[in-house]
Amino acid sequence: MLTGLLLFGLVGMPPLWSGSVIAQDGAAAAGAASTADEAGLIETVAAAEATEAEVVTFDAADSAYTINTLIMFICAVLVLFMQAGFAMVEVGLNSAKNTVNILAKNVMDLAVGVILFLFIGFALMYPGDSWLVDGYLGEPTSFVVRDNPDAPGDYSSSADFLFQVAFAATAATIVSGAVAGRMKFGAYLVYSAVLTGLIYPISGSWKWGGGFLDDMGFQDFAGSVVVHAVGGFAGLAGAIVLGPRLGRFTADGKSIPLPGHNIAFAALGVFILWIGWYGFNPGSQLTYAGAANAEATTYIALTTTLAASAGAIAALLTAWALFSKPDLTMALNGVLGGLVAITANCDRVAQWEALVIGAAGGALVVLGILMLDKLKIDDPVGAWPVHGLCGVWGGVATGIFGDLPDGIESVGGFIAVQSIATVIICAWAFFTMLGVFLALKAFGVLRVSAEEEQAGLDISEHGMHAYPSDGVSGGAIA
Amino acid sequence: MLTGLLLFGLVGMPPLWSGSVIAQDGAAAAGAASTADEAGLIETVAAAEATEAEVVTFDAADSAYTINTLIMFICAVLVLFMQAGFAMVEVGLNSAKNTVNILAKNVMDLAVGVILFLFIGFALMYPGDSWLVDGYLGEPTSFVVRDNPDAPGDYSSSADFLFQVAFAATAATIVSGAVAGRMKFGAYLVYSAVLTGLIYPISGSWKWGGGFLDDMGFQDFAGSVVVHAVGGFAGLAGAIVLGPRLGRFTADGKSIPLPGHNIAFAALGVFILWIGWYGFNPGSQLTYAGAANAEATTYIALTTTLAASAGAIAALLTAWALFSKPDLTMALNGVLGGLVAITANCDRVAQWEALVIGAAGGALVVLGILMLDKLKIDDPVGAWPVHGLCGVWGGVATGIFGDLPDGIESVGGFIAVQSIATVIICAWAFFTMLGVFLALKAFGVLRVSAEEEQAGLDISEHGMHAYPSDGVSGGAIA
Amino acid sequence: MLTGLLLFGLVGMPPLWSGSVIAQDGAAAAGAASTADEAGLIETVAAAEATEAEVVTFDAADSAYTINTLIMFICAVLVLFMQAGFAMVEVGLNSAKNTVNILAKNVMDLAVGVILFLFIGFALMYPGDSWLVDGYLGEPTSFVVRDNPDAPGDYSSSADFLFQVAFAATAATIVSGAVAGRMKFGAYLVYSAVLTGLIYPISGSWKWGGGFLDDMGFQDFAGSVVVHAVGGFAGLAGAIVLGPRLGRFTADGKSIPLPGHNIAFAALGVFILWIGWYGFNPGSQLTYAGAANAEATTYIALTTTLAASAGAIAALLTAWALFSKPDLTMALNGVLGGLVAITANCDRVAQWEALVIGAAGGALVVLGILMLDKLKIDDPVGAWPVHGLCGVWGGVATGIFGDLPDGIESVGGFIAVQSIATVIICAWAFFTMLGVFLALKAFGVLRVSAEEEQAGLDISEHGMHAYPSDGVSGGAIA
Amino acid sequence: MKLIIAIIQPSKLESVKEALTEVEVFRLTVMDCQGFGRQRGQTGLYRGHEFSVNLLRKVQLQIAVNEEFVKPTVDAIVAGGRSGGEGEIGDGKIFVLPMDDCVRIRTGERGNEAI
Amino acid sequence: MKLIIAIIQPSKLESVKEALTEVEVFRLTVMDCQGFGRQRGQTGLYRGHEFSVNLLRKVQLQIAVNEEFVKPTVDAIVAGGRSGGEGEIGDGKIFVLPMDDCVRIRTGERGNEAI
Amino acid sequence: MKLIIAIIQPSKLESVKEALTEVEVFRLTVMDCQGFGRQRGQTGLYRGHEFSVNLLRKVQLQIAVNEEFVKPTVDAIVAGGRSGGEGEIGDGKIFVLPMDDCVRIRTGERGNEAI
Ligand SMILES: Nc1ncnc2c1ncn2[C@@H]1O[C@H](COP(=O)(O)OP(=O)(O)O)[C@@H](O)[C@H]1O
Ligand SMILES: Nc1ncnc2c1ncn2[C@@H]1O[C@H](COP(=O)(O)OP(=O)(O)O)[C@@H](O)[C@H]1O
Ligand SMILES: Nc1ncnc2c1ncn2[C@@H]1O[C@H](COP(=O)(O)OP(=O)(O)O)[C@@H](O)[C@H]1O
Repeated sequence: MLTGLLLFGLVGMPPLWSGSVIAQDGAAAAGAASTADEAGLIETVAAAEATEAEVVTFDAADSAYTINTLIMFICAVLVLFMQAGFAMVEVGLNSAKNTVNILAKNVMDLAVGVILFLFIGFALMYPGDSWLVDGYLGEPTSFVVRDNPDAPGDYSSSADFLFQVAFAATAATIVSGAVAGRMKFGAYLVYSAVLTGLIYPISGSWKWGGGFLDDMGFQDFAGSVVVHAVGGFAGLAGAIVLGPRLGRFTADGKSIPLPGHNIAFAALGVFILWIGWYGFNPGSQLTYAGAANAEATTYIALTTTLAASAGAIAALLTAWALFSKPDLTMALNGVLGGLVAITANCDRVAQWEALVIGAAGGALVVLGILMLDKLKIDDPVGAWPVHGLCGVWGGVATGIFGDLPDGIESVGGFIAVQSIATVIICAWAFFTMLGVFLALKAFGVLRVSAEEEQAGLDISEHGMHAYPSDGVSGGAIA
Repeated sequence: MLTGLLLFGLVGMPPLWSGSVIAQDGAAAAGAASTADEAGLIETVAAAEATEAEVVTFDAADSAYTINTLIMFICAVLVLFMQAGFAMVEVGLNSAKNTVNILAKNVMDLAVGVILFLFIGFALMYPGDSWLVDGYLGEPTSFVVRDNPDAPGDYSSSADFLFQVAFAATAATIVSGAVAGRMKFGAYLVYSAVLTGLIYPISGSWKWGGGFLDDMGFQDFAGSVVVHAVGGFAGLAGAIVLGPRLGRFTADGKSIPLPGHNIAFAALGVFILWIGWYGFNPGSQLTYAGAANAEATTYIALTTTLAASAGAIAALLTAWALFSKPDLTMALNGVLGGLVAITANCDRVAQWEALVIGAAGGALVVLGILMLDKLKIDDPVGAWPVHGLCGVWGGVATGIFGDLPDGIESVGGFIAVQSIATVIICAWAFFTMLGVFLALKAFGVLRVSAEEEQAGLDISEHGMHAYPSDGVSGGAIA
Repeated sequence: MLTGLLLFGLVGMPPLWSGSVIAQDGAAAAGAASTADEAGLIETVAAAEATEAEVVTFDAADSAYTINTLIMFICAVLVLFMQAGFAMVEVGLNSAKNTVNILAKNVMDLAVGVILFLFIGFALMYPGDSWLVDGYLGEPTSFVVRDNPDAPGDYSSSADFLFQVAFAATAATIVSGAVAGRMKFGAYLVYSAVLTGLIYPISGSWKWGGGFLDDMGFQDFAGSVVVHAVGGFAGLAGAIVLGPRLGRFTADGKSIPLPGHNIAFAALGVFILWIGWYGFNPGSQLTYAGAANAEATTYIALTTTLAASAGAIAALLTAWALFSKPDLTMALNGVLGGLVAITANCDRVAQWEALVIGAAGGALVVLGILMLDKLKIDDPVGAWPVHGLCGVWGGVATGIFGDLPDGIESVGGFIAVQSIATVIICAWAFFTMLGVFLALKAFGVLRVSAEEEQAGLDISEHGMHAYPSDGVSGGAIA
Repeated sequence: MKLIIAIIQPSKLESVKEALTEVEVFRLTVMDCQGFGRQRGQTGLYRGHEFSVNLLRKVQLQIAVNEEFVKPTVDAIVAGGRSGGEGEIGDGKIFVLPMDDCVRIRTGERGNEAI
Repeated sequence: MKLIIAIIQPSKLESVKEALTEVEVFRLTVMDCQGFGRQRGQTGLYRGHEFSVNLLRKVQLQIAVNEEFVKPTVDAIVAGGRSGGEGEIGDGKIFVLPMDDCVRIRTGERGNEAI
Repeated sequence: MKLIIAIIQPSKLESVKEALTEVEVFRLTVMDCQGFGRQRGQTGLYRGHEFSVNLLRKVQLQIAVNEEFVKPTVDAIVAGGRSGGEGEIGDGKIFVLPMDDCVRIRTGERGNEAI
């Protein structure tokens, strides 16, 4: 009997999921296994050498690692799907003549972002113990280091990279909307590389890499500030340096709206972004195994949903009150504003607080759009109101409503910390990117000529129409 | 040795996934942990106080809770994605001039639905033991009650809410298609609030809340009747009260089709709905942990796929036979018809039965569309044929083909139960919503004026074109 | 104490996830449970009869089965989502007048594929031990056999079927793009049935079914060759037999591009495909439970992402260098080329190797498109360059860069095996489908008349416009 | 022979076509166009920002008729195209142009027969 | 100077352009339009519901020519625009309008030179 | 009365409208069209494959004016529509057609008053 139990401890448990490395490709299993080999993840051996209690612990870790890794992977896929959402929103809210250009920017900032984050950004953002300037600047290294087999950690570093690079790509692509319709494609590629390779990961490291803002007690669960405000303020810098699109403001300063050419695309994009946000926020729990984590993950999804809904309603009502028509584009931006605002605090607010935060985000978006209009800054899709302004609101709202983190005693203190850190990050993003855009401008490579802009970036930058007509396409389209 | 085993029992096991509450935001981990604290989900303590057997049981429950919660969350995301699918189908099958209106309805019925379901619907639908009228009407309460830490249950209540609210939003949004092109936007918001706040959850409680239909032995696995038929019959009521769109039937009663303006959007929408249905049906298994559950979940996905495919083929062939051309919009509706029909019984039919049920659904859709045409009821997207008629078919088909549930002895008896319950739910949805629509009509707020309808709801209700042309947009679009 | 431990072994453990078969439909739980009954998956009984060690082993298997089944299901959903991506890419890159036809083909090849794969393909492809001609031709049987309760295996056969049928549908739908704009709809349905019912599963069995190519040591992790090259070469056969679209080449042999009518749809499609590929490649790990598997799954997602990004960049730069404009459609095809190329070897290459393989894929796509143009073969969406050419490259690249599988000693030997097997599969797909297309041509049912082609397949084959104008729709669209 | 060009509200297309049918004018050609005229009523709303819509959607009809049909055709367009009893700004214009010849492509017929 | 307006089948655009090139008419303006005429053939199908398509897609050509080009231009359009040997209903119409003047915007040239 | 038909570059629509406003021509009708003329410059690129764009996007203006407005209108279009100082190929054409009558649908007014 006792022997049986021993067997159970020493032999019975270890095969928990052991060996079953199969793969579509029967033979490739060997390959995968050899991978596992390299990684030294052979539990049986490890188990046999361990004491009973350790064996069990190891298996528990293995099981948690599995769940965490796989769910993080799924969340990363959802966040990557947001790229499609951003592309559709931006396409829909801009002129038909700039469609190809916007799509090219969105595809390429993801591709370029992945490469830059692989070679430098990921290490800069998560320096671990390797700081060049402690708490401020990480040491750059390249490639994803695969897991140490003896201590697999909480989740695979590959899943982590995917999840994080999707965030970096989000920050980058936000800017695309703000500079649409007038920026040279080459300049955009340069901007995009700088943002995902340097600007975003450096400020990111201050918080998520465990840098000085993290030490201050700053809280930003999934990146209202670290991701969205960075993108929003970088976009603002771009919109200012570029100046408005031709015809956007008359000589005597009147604002002329240039309506988006396909609101159905814009709405589809917002639905996709809403869906993708279920990877963004709940995924940021990072560990999902165990009841406490699983519950927290889904509670985060709940607050996220509530804020999005409240944002939509608040933006629609605000617009309805102000302009006497229920403006759909405002409701769409309101959804996004609510989502951005809850992103920092989705883990630490009550349900009614989520409603308040989201509703305020929705209303702020409308006001932010009007404000930019007054300031004669041309941000075609409302990137700053949505991501910049609501990002800031999300950061501050965390202080106002969020449960106090360890080490901070008062709500006032929490608000102060949140506000200071938010200002620091926004200023960093704004001023560094202002420099980049001004440099591009100085080199004369920032903005297309008036003629090219009038003709549309599609034909002038890419030689292609997004929706060629009959004639242009030689009668192929009837 | 014994001590080791004890240790194993008392100390070794508990750390199964314990403590690893990390979060994107290193510091927020504390927050999340404190959340867990509040929820009392600290396994270590709980475990230490428990007896050995209990410890193990608890861990198993913890593990099952984790899997159930996370998979339910993913399924909820898939079901929420269906909102994008509905929006695209409805946009595509309607006039361009009503696009903004349709999108606004789809975005807002989700937003409004979430809030209403949070404040009243969820409690009405799942009263547990708190019935106002036992088996007929639950007691309304607000907000999601987070899990009791001592008995976390099968899955998190947040995940449950998300999953259920996505179903409620589905029921609501079905109606949008049936009333497209002529209903006032404000009236739609009112309708939507009533449906998700009251009508849907009340009839839902009769079955899924454990009410009187459930007691009767009525089976509706994922809601052919509870969700789809409710939406379909509510839509029918709306279509009848509103009357057809201008020009849909000539003075002498001829039917004039008003073709949808973008079939590509419609097809994209159907693909998205098909995908979303993998959350809808398999997700309704509710518990996925353990081989039996996992197997059942995927078998449900299999029958769902077979019915969708059979529905597409049957609808295409029926249309081809009747009209001598393979009508794509019929095939698209056939996919949905097959999916709706299998929804009630995807868990309890054989593969060939799934094919028969789906094919019949596909054929029924075609006949239903023709029937409405004969009756001069104008349902622009075929909401009633797809969701109403096939919902009824799904309910009845469960009786014909489904494995008998406990307590029902004969197929005849099963068919009777299914039919009665189906009629009750459809009548409830139809007559209550008929009342709502008639009331809105009496107040003169239901339908837009002929002039506004002719101009399109986009410009008359929202002041916006979905696809503004060159001129309208001041030359911005070329 | 001992008794307690015994209880633990005999009674305590078994309830691990036992019994909690709940279902949305309270009462249906019984149904599901009865299903479980039939399947004999009642752990309690099994457990009670087993020895202690076995009990534990069983639970570990149960747990792994659960994870594997559920994650495979999610991956299958992602792969099925690719159907929407293919539809959008093909629609976008073709004329507006063929939109309905393309969508009808995409919807119906999935529906028909599911049925054919159910009745014959699945068994042909995975014969297990039931070969008609050993290693070359499996024995056809129909329907999915549900899991043997006593040995549930690694994952549910339902999940397996879904995952595999999604692959079959992918192979089929690739061809749709190559033959767009001129093939009769009925002929397409016939082709589609032959490919998913016979051609694809037979060559598939040679590798994934454990046939002669598998014995040779051929490696194709997720199907660069088995899936993509089969689709690409079948498409090539179709494009050749059909001949180019009217007006695609002038009488004197000049190539006239016929631009796609909606590049936004094309880009949306590529984003969706990119996302779907996270089901395609990582999902092909097949077992995900356990740290080694989970890590491998996400590492595969990483190499997949790197190759897609490198493909986009390489294609864009190649096009930019050759034509002096950054051609978006090339970057889009480059993403796909990179993805196809990494599909065979995503599990067995280093990160820098993934970058090289993807970049080469991206460049190859551009060259392949130019080559077809020179050869006057009209492949409207570049199905052969993307799936055929990059599929071959993926197969060969596996030999060049991939870790050696067991039984192959040298890189040279590996390259030889890969090349031979790749040629065999491509030749099989090309020549069998050439036969099918020639037969359809001989019966005069392959290509529409010139008049019908000019008018567009939408109106001539389906009697419907995808985007009817104002007038056509009787003033409904304004 | 005259070529009558009429610019009308899109929403009046059906009623104009009906009115034309009544005077036995069955053939016409329709085009989308944008009009810039005295009408300024329509306000668009975009991103919470009202604007007066500059060019308005209109529909143009082109109808080739023989002399005796000019008056009934013009009258029918006026009758079918006027909003309400009094007409509204934006209801449009009719231009009557002289036409030298008309050819039916199908048959090659010319002149009054071919209209 | 005349302005020739031709309404043709969209599918004949290429062959008409070729025919015009042969008679050395290189300049023209093309617009999409919908025609309502004797042709009623096309049946649309929508949601399992056939209907006769009311307004049909056509293409309109506008060609300004000097007098001596009128006949060759009209003949070329008829030749290129006719379906099959006998023509079909729906092949369209050609209208010849008198034109007072023509101006080339680039140079400001006027009259016959500017065509 | 004349009907002035002008085919201009789409990018010149605004400047032409401004020039017209200056000579107090406030009413016009705008249509999208494609032009086929001497201009051949634009190269399209599709799938790594350059091609000369055959028909080019243009905008057509139709303006009905009384005699005394013909010259100022034509001059304004030339001024607003010409690219740079010298004009470029593709800048377009203006056609002046005689017009017999004009009717305001709203009021039924006719002739010079109705323009
Ligand atoms: N002189 C004109 N030349 C060309 N188009 C005109 C002219 N006058 C009116 N239109 C067309 O008719 C439409 C209706 O014009 P509107 O100014 O409302 O007419 P009204 O003269 O009745 O005020 C305009 O939008 C424009 O398209
Ligand atoms: N009198 C007319 N005025 C304006 N357009 C016309 C006229 N007659 C024919 N058309 C145009 O020519 C197209 C072809 O006309 P159809 O009736 O088929 O000619 P047919 O006289 O040969 O029967 C019509 O769809 C319409 O666009
Ligand atoms: N004779 C004509 N008839 C009809 N349209 C013309 C004619 N000449 C020019 N156009 C239109 O004007 C546009 C500009 O023509 P283009 O050949 O560039 O003029 P140019 O005579 O200055 O070279 C053309 O694309 C065409 O739409």
